Amino acid sequence: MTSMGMTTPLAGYLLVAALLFAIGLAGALVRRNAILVLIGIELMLNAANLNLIAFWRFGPHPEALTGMMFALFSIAVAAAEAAVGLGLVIAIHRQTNTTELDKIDRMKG
Amino acid sequence: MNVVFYLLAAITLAGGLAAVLLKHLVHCALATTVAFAGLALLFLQLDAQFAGFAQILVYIGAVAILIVFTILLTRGSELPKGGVFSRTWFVGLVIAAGVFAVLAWAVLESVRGIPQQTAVPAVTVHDIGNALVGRYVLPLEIVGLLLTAATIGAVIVAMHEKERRQ
Amino acid sequence: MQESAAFTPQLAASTITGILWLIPAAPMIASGLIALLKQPRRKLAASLAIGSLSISLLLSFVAFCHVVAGWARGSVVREFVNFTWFRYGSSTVDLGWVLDPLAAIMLVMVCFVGLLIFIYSVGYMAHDENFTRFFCFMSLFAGAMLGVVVSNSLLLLFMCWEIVGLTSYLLIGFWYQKPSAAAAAKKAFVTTRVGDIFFLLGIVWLFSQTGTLLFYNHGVGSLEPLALAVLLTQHAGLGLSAAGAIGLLIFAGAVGKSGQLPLHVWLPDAMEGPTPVSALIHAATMVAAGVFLVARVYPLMAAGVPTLANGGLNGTTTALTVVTWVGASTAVFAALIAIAQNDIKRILAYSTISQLGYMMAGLGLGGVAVGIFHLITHAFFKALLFLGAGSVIHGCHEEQNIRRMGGLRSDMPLTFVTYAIGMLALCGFPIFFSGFWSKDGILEAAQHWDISKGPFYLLVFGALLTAFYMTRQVCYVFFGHWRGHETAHESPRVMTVPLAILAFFAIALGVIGTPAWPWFHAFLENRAVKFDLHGFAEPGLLALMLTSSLIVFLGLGLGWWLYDNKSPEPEAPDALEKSAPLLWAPLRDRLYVDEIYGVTVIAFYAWWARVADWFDRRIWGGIVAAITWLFGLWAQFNRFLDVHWVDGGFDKTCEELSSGGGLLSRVEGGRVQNYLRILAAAVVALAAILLWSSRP
Amino acid sequence: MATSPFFTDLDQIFIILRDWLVGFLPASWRPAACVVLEVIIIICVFPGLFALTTVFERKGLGRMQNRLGPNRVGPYGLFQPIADGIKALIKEDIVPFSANAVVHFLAPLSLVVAVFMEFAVLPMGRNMVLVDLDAGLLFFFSMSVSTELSVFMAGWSSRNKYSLLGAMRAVAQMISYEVVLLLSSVSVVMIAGSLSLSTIVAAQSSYSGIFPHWYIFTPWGLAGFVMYAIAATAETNRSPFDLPEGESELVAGYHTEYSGFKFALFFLGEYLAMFSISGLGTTLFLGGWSAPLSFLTFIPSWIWFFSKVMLSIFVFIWMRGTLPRLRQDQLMNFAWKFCLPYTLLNLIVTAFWHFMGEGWMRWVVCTAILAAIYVFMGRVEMRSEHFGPRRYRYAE
Repeated sequence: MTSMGMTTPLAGYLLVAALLFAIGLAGALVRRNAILVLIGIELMLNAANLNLIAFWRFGPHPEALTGMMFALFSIAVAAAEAAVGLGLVIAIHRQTNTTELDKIDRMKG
Repeated sequence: MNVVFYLLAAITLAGGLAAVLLKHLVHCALATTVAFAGLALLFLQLDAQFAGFAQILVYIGAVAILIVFTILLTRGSELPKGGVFSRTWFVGLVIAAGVFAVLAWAVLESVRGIPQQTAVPAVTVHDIGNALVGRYVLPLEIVGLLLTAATIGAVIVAMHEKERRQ
Repeated sequence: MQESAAFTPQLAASTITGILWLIPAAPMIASGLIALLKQPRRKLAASLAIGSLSISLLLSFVAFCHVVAGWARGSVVREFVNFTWFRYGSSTVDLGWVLDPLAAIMLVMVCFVGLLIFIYSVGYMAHDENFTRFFCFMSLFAGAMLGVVVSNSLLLLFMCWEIVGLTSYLLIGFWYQKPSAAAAAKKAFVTTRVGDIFFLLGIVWLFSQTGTLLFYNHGVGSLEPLALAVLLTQHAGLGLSAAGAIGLLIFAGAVGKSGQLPLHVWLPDAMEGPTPVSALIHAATMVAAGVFLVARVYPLMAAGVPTLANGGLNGTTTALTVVTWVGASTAVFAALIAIAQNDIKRILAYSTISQLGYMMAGLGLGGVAVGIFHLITHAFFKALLFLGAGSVIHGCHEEQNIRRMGGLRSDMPLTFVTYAIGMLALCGFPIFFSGFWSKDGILEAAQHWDISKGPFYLLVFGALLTAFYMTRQVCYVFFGHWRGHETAHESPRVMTVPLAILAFFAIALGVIGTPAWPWFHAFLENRAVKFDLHGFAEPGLLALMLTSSLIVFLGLGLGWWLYDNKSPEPEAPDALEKSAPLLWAPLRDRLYVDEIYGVTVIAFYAWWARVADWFDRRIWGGIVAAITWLFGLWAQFNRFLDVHWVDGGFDKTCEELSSGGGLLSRVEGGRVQNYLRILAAAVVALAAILLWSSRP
Repeated sequence: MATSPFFTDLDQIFIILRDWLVGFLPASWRPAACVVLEVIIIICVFPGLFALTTVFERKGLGRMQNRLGPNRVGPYGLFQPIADGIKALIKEDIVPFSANAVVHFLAPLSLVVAVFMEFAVLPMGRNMVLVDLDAGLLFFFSMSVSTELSVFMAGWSSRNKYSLLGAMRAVAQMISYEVVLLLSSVSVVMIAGSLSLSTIVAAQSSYSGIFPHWYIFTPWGLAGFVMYAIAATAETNRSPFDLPEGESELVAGYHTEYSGFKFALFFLGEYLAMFSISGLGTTLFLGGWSAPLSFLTFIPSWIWFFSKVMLSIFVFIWMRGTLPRLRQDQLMNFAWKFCLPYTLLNLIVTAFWHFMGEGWMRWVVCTAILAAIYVFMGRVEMRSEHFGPRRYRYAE
């Protein structure tokens, strides 16, 4: 285990973030409900935030606050994304009476 | 690396997994909340107080509520008939696993260059405030604009169109 | 104080001069605001217009008092504010505004008369659906006119001048649904444009010679000695100096705007507009702009002749001689036509032309003060007459033909009294009316003119005619018995009150210009004034006054003798027609000026248009057709190539592409998650490649 | 200020007691023990206060409604809460058949936990704060928003339309007023320059003459406090904003299906939220633990803090006894169309205050602006008020 680099805390956080990202992606890719896809995307964004914070904490210049700021802005953007995304889901539900992505395939080539 | 970290990581990942796997949408949303809370605690563990509290405020206070509202407004709290996973779920799973594999590989490959444990950064909320309205003031303004636009956009998208009057 | 005391020009601009721009700006801003209003916001529109003009009037009064105070202290008030509009190369184009006696008097007159007419319009236009538009235009007009008055730059003056022209066009054609109004508007616009072209030429010439268009600018303005001296050294031929030639070009602009002889044709037609417009624009202010312009550039015209102590000139210039003759002949010409007209407003229009002729002649003969004094008095009594005419028309249910009126004396007593006052002022009824004094000033100047006695006789004859046609009109309208269809009624208070005020001024204004107390002349020419009955004792003056009074009485008597209470039926021939049919016909047909223009200028243009048309069709059209044919041939050839060569290959390619696209479109299944999967897989692949290749 | 050692000791009596108690333990355990002790104290004191308040409220309401209120258990009915508590504990715990048992169980628990967390950053007296966080205010708010989810969980898991409707109402209302609450607090943060609550109290604990420098005694502070008080009332679902549990429409809102101890937990959570939000308001605007007049500083700081909180609680009760309930659309309109713009403008006024410097000028300007905005907005709102049928555009 030590040879795998788990001695550095940063690697641990990065791996957790990677796993969370993969879980979020899996959610976005395998669930049928649009809301769940959005939840998956939120998880992915959060994983990215974890990365940013971890890099900030263990980076060479934490006092520059770059990673922290990135994470804060990312949180704000994620909030905006959630609002618009969920608004779209509601609008789509009103149009098609479903939130299942398999059934919403009117825009095809 | 200590017990607290493992515990928090486990909570977060369990929350995430539950969010993806549970059948009931509301349960998924609540599980997501658990993941969010776990992440916030991880942030605290990383000495990022401000980010951690902001995470709770925004994700648990706003995003989670938004999600459950949406679930209720789209009648998502009723169980779907044809299963919760899409027909080709296997493909998605493989791709997600691939993503994790690549990411983990990247992390483990570069593990030698990763910095070791460092001292706790002495960053106060005051510093963050100064940075926000100093060096990062432009992004801050842009995010403000973005949030305004997103709010208006979300309201307009979700709003009922008025009945056309003749 | 000595009359020849050296006046020190006061240069420092005072506060009122600093804000002088507000006077034209206020109505203009109001106009802009009114333009934004909806149609039903009548009250707001009217109050905006009237309020803004009241502000202007107030400021004008302050400016006037400032000038009078300065004059009383013995200094020439000529304050100006100049600024650079833009510069190109080393030249600058400056604009600015000026406050001097001329501008001050004009400001007060324009604002005052304008305000009364605005108030009157509220009543007159009450039933018009485009009430707000009307006030928008009127305000714009007032602002532009005030701009003309205050501007210290020929360029700024020209801009305002053109806005004035534009509003005149808009207001004449206000009832554009009437074809005659639309035609009159076009006619007015085109005719004045003829004069404006000369005006513009004059401006350009002046700029090229002096490098500035400012009137006054600390000694280097174009009307100041330095520039005049330069201009005098240039000779333009025909015995004219450059100053005189430029002055004449500018005068051509004034001819257009003031309806002087060759270009007068638009003014009678302009009576198609609403009556307040006729009163404001075509009697009191706009047409006076031409006279004002000549007065403003008077130094140009008079350049080279030494000024006498009393403000007159020692001798005259060619330019002023031209002005005099044009004015005098216009005065008689228009008065002749006015005799045989039947439209109440048309008579007044010709009368206006005639009086403008008097003003021009006054300027040419006796200088600024003589002409401008007549301008001011005329503005009041002509506005009064027009508004009275408007009241009559209003009361007679939009009837304009004087043959169909009659007996209104008892139906509209207030209108009658005020109208009679205006008429007497216009005729120059002795002693009590302002017209007498201002007209007498002109006649006196004509009598003393060295060059010729012709203008004097013309002007005296014109005075006779004036008295005659006004008597005819009043007899037809107010005496005799009613010949119209519906009974007339008196106009509302909002219309009659301005009439009364104007009537008061039509009488009272004479006081400031009598020979005994020539306040007005002294004010304009920066002399001291004192009350002195010896003013009447000047040689020949009393005789002249007597003569002109006799002339007036003769005209009045002649008119009364011919028309008095007879009130003939509308279709019956006129009294004068019966006695002198040969004289009547050409007068009725306005001395055929329009017809002459029709067979000369307009016919020429029509012919030229036909020639151009023929050229277009035959020559250019032929060339174009030939080119078209050539291209058509080339296109045929190309088409052949296209169809048989290019298309074949293209079709094949397209088929291949579309079948390939069909395959690819399966991927584009409309399922978001499929896209996401492809995206993620691609990212994974790319990241893997990147990592693999960057391995140490 | 020279006060006698007795009063100083009285002021710090809890600190001294804690240190004495912890002194029995080995040095390495002491910090952890301190925290545990303080947590225990908080967990004991506030429920005790809650018990006291319930009887206080019932008796107070009784007097306002011209009746006696509880007076059977113990002297003056003072033991009524004990009786209530025993009843709640021994009652059968009913879970509806179709309810979502886990969530149903977790809801009251998470609510109470989140509310208790809020007390961690409140300075209840000089040096009396559990954790003096640098971002204390942020922590407080992040905890208080977490309760919204608990409310939703309770309402949704009960499988009862009244519960669900009540929960949705509650969440919508809490989110709306949360914004106002936060923004009105931000003006204090702008002036104090810190998110740490003890710094904010310290900034208010000086005096000019005998008068304190509380933020409520400034134009923006008064406006902010009024907004804060309104938002706090709504945030705690108290009358006149108690629509989520409006018994005439929704039986009892989101805790309709709760009984026994779980219901007691909800009840507790609600009152604790009231305490905490009053405590925060006290800290932000009323000078926290500082004395209202300079010569009263000898009275221990914690007495001041708790008396201010209890005063706020009394005002809550008073309002409940006085004001009628609002309608849902009025409630939301009021939050978004009046409170939110007004607090936003208050922020600008606060900035004016900050940048205008000392002097009477800023008093005049800020007061004038705020009053003008208040009058103007009030008029505009009143004008556009149509008492027609309700319309729902966002949710059906």
